[in-house]
Amino acid sequence: MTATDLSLVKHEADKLFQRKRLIRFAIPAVIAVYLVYIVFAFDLPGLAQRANLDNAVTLASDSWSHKVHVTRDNRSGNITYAVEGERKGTYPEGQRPHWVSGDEVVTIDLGGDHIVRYLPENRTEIEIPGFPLITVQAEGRALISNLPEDLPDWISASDRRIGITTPEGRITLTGARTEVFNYFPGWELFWFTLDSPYHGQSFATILIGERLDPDRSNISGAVSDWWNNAMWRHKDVAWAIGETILMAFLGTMGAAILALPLAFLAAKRFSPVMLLRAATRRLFDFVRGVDALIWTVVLARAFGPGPLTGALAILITDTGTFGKIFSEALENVDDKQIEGVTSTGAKPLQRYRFGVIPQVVPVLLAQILYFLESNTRSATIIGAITGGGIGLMLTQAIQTQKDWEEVAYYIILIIVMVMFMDWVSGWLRGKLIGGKE
Amino acid sequence: MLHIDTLTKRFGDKTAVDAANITIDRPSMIGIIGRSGAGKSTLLRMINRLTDATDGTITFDGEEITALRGAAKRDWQSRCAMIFQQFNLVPRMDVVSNVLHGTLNKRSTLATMFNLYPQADIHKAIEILDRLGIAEQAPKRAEALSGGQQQRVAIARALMQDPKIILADEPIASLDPMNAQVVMHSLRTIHEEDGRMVIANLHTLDTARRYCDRVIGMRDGRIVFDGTPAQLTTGVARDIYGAGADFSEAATSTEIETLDRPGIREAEAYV
Amino acid sequence: MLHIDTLTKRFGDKTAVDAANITIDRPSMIGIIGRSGAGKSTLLRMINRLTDATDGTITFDGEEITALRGAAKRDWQSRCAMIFQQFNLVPRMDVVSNVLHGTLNKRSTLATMFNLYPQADIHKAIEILDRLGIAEQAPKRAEALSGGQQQRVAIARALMQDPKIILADEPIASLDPMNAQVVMHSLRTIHEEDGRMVIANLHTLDTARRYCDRVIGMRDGRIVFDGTPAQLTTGVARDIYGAGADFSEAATSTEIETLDRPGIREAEAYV
Amino acid sequence: DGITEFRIGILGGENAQDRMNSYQCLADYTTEALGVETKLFAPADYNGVIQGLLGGTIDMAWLGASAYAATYLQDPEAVEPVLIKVNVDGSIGYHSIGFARKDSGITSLDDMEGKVFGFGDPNSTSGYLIPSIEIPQFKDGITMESGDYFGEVKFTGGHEQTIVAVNNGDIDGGVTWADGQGNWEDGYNSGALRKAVDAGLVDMNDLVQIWKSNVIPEGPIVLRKELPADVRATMTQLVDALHERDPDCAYGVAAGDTLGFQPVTHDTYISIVEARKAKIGS
Amino acid sequence: MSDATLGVVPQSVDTIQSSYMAQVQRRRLYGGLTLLIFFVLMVSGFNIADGRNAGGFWDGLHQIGDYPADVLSEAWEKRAALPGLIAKYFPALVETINIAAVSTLIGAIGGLFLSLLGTRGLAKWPRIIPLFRRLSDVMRAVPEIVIALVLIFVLGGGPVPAMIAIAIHTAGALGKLFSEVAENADLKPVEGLASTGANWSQRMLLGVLPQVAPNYVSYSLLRFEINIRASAILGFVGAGGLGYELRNAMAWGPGRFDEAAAIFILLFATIVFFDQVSSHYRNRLTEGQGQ
Ligand SMILES: Nc1ncnc2c1ncn2[C@@H]1O[C@H](COP(=O)(O)OP(=O)(O)OP(=O)(O)O)[C@@H](O)[C@H]1O
Ligand SMILES: Nc1ncnc2c1ncn2[C@@H]1O[C@H](COP(=O)(O)OP(=O)(O)OP(=O)(O)O)[C@@H](O)[C@H]1O
Ligand SMILES: [Mg+2]
Ligand SMILES: [Mg+2]
Repeated sequence: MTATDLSLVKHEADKLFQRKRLIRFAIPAVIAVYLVYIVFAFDLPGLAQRANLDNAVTLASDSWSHKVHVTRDNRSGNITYAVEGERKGTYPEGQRPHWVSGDEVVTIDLGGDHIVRYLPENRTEIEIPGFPLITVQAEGRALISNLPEDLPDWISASDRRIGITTPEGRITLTGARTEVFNYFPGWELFWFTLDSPYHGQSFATILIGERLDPDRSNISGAVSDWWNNAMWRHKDVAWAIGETILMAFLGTMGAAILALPLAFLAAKRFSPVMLLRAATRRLFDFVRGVDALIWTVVLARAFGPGPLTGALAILITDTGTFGKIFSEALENVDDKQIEGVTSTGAKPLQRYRFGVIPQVVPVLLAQILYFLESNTRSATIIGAITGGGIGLMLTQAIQTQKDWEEVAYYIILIIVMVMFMDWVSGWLRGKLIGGKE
Repeated sequence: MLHIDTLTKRFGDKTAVDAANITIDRPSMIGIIGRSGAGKSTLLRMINRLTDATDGTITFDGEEITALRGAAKRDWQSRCAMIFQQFNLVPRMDVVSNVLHGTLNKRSTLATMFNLYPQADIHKAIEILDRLGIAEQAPKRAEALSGGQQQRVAIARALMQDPKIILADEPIASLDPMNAQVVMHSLRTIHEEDGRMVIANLHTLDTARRYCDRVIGMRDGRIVFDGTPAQLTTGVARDIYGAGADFSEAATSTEIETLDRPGIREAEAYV
Repeated sequence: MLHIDTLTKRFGDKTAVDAANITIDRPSMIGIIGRSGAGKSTLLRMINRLTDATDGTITFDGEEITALRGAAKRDWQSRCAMIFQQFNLVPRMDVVSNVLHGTLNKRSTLATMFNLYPQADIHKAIEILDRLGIAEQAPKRAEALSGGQQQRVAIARALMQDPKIILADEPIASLDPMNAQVVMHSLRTIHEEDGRMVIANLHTLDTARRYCDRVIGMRDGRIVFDGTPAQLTTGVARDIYGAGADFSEAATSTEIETLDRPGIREAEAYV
Repeated sequence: DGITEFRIGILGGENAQDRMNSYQCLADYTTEALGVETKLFAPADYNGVIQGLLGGTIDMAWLGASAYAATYLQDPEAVEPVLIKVNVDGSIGYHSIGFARKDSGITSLDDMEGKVFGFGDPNSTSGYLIPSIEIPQFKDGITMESGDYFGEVKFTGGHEQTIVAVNNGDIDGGVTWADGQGNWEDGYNSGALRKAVDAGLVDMNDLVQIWKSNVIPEGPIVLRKELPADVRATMTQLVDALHERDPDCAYGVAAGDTLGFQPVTHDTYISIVEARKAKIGS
Repeated sequence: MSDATLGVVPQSVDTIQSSYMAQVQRRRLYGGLTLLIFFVLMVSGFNIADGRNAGGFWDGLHQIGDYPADVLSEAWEKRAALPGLIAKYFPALVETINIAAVSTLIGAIGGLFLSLLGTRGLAKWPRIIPLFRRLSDVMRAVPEIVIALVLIFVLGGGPVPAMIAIAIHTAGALGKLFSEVAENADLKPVEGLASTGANWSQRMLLGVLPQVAPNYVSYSLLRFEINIRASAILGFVGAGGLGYELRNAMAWGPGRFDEAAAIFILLFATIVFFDQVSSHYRNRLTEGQGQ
């Protein structure tokens, strides 16, 4: 190549790279500009300012720990002990946690030398290492305390309410009541509630030890008490998961059964009437576009809340989706097989059964099974919004904003459920499509 | 028996078959030759009623085939089996099921929906397969078979129909010479032993000459030759194929014996 | 310079390279021959550090190559270019970009992302392409080039690395004789003009004899021959290839001159 | 014409948490009294219960006053209010409470001009209907349109969300419900604030009350009018007597200490219905 | 099993017949059982669902049009206001689309890394491939609403929780699809780049991305379609956008059905519009690709 040719090639290459650089810069630049717009449209700076990290901490720590409330009603002087402060978690009469002692003066040992004493006459003493002894007296609505003027930020105090937050636990005092929250790791009462004889027993004791409840054998008693646990409601949870999977199953399979014949109507080669074809397709687009959630709302009037409504909503939406996918699969079937069957004098249904179905079944099955898994997720969402299944339990648990351990539990269950359905669908796919017709 | 009268088929302004007249009065083995696009397939498809004729009639034993509708038409199709170049089997189903499709017309729709066939039919299917030498393939999926075996399955399906006529649309065009011979031999045997009429579209002159009692030549939709293999001289063949003087018969041959002839390799490249 | 000491590579219980010892003390052009599976590729891949050795060391100018990790390893790779049988270019990218990939080790990911190659590099890439006679192809996509051209692009990429060593793993095995000659010629020229060390795996004896200063023969992972082309007699070659008395050199030849020899077509079928 | 099953719709919203569980005893009593299977349903929001009552798929429910009005307005013949909860002090009402963060300096609606104001659920009486009518009466110039008096008016979705949003500073002020009994610093005796305090979500020292509505009647327990008269009578009697019969169950059903239930008629809710009608018109 | 003997020794027709009959019997049995199980599951499933539903299926069937009729009749009465309402809710629509777009973008980038790090032959750290695979499985398994609800608690309502929730799910879902594509990528260019001393990101950027880009973009578009729905749905739980407005309007009931109708029209039109546009581009992207 001559020198001039070469410099020409070089020049061309320079231009080429200029162009390429421009494109390479342009794409990230467009994305960046869009993201900047989003930062302002979604008000991210404001959000960062407002985001409540305390909530996040509460949530995170609550999800793997539980607290026991020790509450003194300042009017009656009664002291109650309750896990999570719930009636169902209340210690039976005469029982109390081992870290509480004393009769006249009730001493609550929070651990780490943090000690709270409930004294007579609605007085309270709080010992916190490295801080002077705090004494509080409740007088009607008001509180009289020895707290100094400038307080550390873990104490919030007014003359009506004092809140103390320490790593060992939390203490709140108002005129009406004094309450101590002691935190412990773990999901308390997950197996048995306090009123069950099996609470606090080891696994071995229940399995091979002496009969704990004279009326029942240990194993059946334990299973039944666990199943009916009022705090964790294992029975309801199991039903809820069952309902969710049921919605997904009925919806998906029902949709597949409905969509198959309709797909023939929408496929060009099986449905010569253009108008019918177009109408069917628009119907598919419509039911698909409306979305399952809205169908649930529409159907709720007719069928009321419950899993059937959710299943029908999934069914309607997926009839559209399947209809579209199936009719595309039908468009692509191979004519030769149909013709072969036709040439024997087969009746129309037989023609479809042997000429078409064997060809589309693998595609159809794969799609149906894939949707079975993804509909388990949809069913969770539908349940959360219109009632039923594990989704609703989750929304409720989140709305009460205190049972974060339940929230965590449900989230784990949901993930396990979806992954299980994923596995089932993969397994079935292998079994059904891999095997013979 | 079979009487075809000014049968015409037009696709738009293209006339695929142009006023064809054929009369066949006893079960014979007939070869139809002609180059690609001559209308051979269309003719066969009209006989089987896979395609409707534009004009003219087909009559079989006094019954007007072209007028049949619905169940009567399907009944005719069950009496008139068809074999295709691409076998047209259901590849995902096993061989016996494919053969059993030959009985679909006689069985109730409901039973067949669930793949339920009488045991007698199943036994008969396997006997037919045995007759064609592929009984051992019975439980395999059709797609697992070689081309020649698949075509024999298609013939078995045709036999299962117990038809009066077997139509074969280029049955050996997708096969290698070895398999082609086996398939043509089977068709001939069926014709001779069962006395069924066989009409086969053939791409190659020598196959037609060797296996058929009568050869029909088509060109551009019209029937330009109808006679015995002996009457089918090279000159006639040139006419049928519209070829020039350089026309060599070998160019259309797939006979195994010709394989050893010099120049055959190059020749096959044109087929 | 390059010192390979009891280098061993095992894949499971298969020993691909078995205690290989090679010492190369000046930049020479070395051919490695041996039949398929002898371990030639594995040896080269270990030198380039694409594969980790199981045992033994490779030392280059006193530096232990086998001990390098992370950035130091990549730095070594940039000094030790590799050419592959299948070219291993990025097919969807243009030729210049493919050549510029030789400089990747010197560039940051960010710079690569935005195609920020210095103009000097771009020009140098084109000069290298020109030296290999394919400057006109510069703006084309690599996949649009013929095999021989693609291999020259791969060589250009190697040169762009400005390496001390060029490893070539059967650089001509996917090429026709004409292109094979061009590529081998380029490698030889690079060796002679630039004084770079070239180590090439070769399938064919005559190529090794013709272009290399030194030939190493491998069999079943072991080095069974190391000498000058002159020492590589047909008897030695038989040993290397484990062939019987019917071994014909032509069976491994891709030389253009041999093309006209009778029987060459059949011979090539065995290559 | 008898019935084959009896379906109770539960909507805590303003009251309960573990609703199904608390209502199980009531369901058992119902089965016993009616001799048919009793089912409990807990739709996620008011609208679910309203749709159920209108569609005839739910027979009995405890509605909020506004939700009752919504049902009544869509079909006056659908349901009939029968009972109302009586608080421990004998009252049958509660309040909508406006509140804000103390450190925002807001102490009354006067300070809310140009600020962001949050409602709860559109079907909530105390979270939307009553405040949206009473707040504009606070002084001239207040409307519930975004950008008029308030900078923006939002729905947070529910009482809990409103409290969190105010506490987080997402919105400057909001409304929620409380019985108005007891002390502010406890979050009153019952209500959404009290629950948040008990959960440790908010510190009442951080919040101030900026507004309080007139007393709002508790929502009614309603029965579908199409039910046979004897079924309605039995159910009314059953719930009415629940407090004496099984105080624990009554505690669960009413979601707290009460004096039980007392009969109520549509008349109690006329003003609420009018309020809601007015909102539709606007 | 009978296959093993087939073809070795010629069998008599009788043995073939009987062994085939046995096979047919077996197949019928399995087929029948499968069908029966499916049928029983469907029927009993329907009955359980029907039983646990407030209203029965057959009782409710005739009422199915009641709610839409209420909505439509009110919307029709106030049809004059519809255009105004549509304009009013347009910003909410933009927010919904933005949520979907950003989360698809972020999710696709996340899925890209998950797929590259979780594919054999490409992974930077081959030992922890299973970790990335499980990670994307878990991310895929979490329904968006779960994350959204939790985040709403921490961050307050608005588009950001929805965006994060959808992005996480999208990353998991695309990670799986992407790695199926990446598994089929040609490794030769990657090796070629490795031999020049290119680092991992350069190898991925130049060696893998050009190969997989069309498929990746096509899958991302499909995901964008899905995410528009998801972002509308999350509005129902307070995540802003059109879903939030729709929920408020529907929850209020009569009096706002015209708004509900307007929002619904917007939502429906948007979904259908992006459906069509994206399937058009997806076809274009994948058509020149051989398969
Ligand atoms: N369905 C159809 N629509 C339109 N034209 C058709 C159709 N089928 C056949 N034709 C045309 O009719 C003519 C005859 O076709 P036919 O298939 O019968 O020829 P052939 O002799 O079987 O040729 P080949 O050897 O290629 O199979 C051809 O020109 C073909 O293009
Ligand atoms: N990644 C691997 N995993 C397992 N075994 C391998 C691997 N790479 C190579 N081998 C084995 O190591 C032995 C040597 O292979 P190598 O590719 O080095 O031979 P070669 O001389 O280059 O042969 P060829 O001419 O076929 O390229 C062969 O038996 C091969 O099967
Ligand atoms: Mg033809
Ligand atoms: Mg090799």
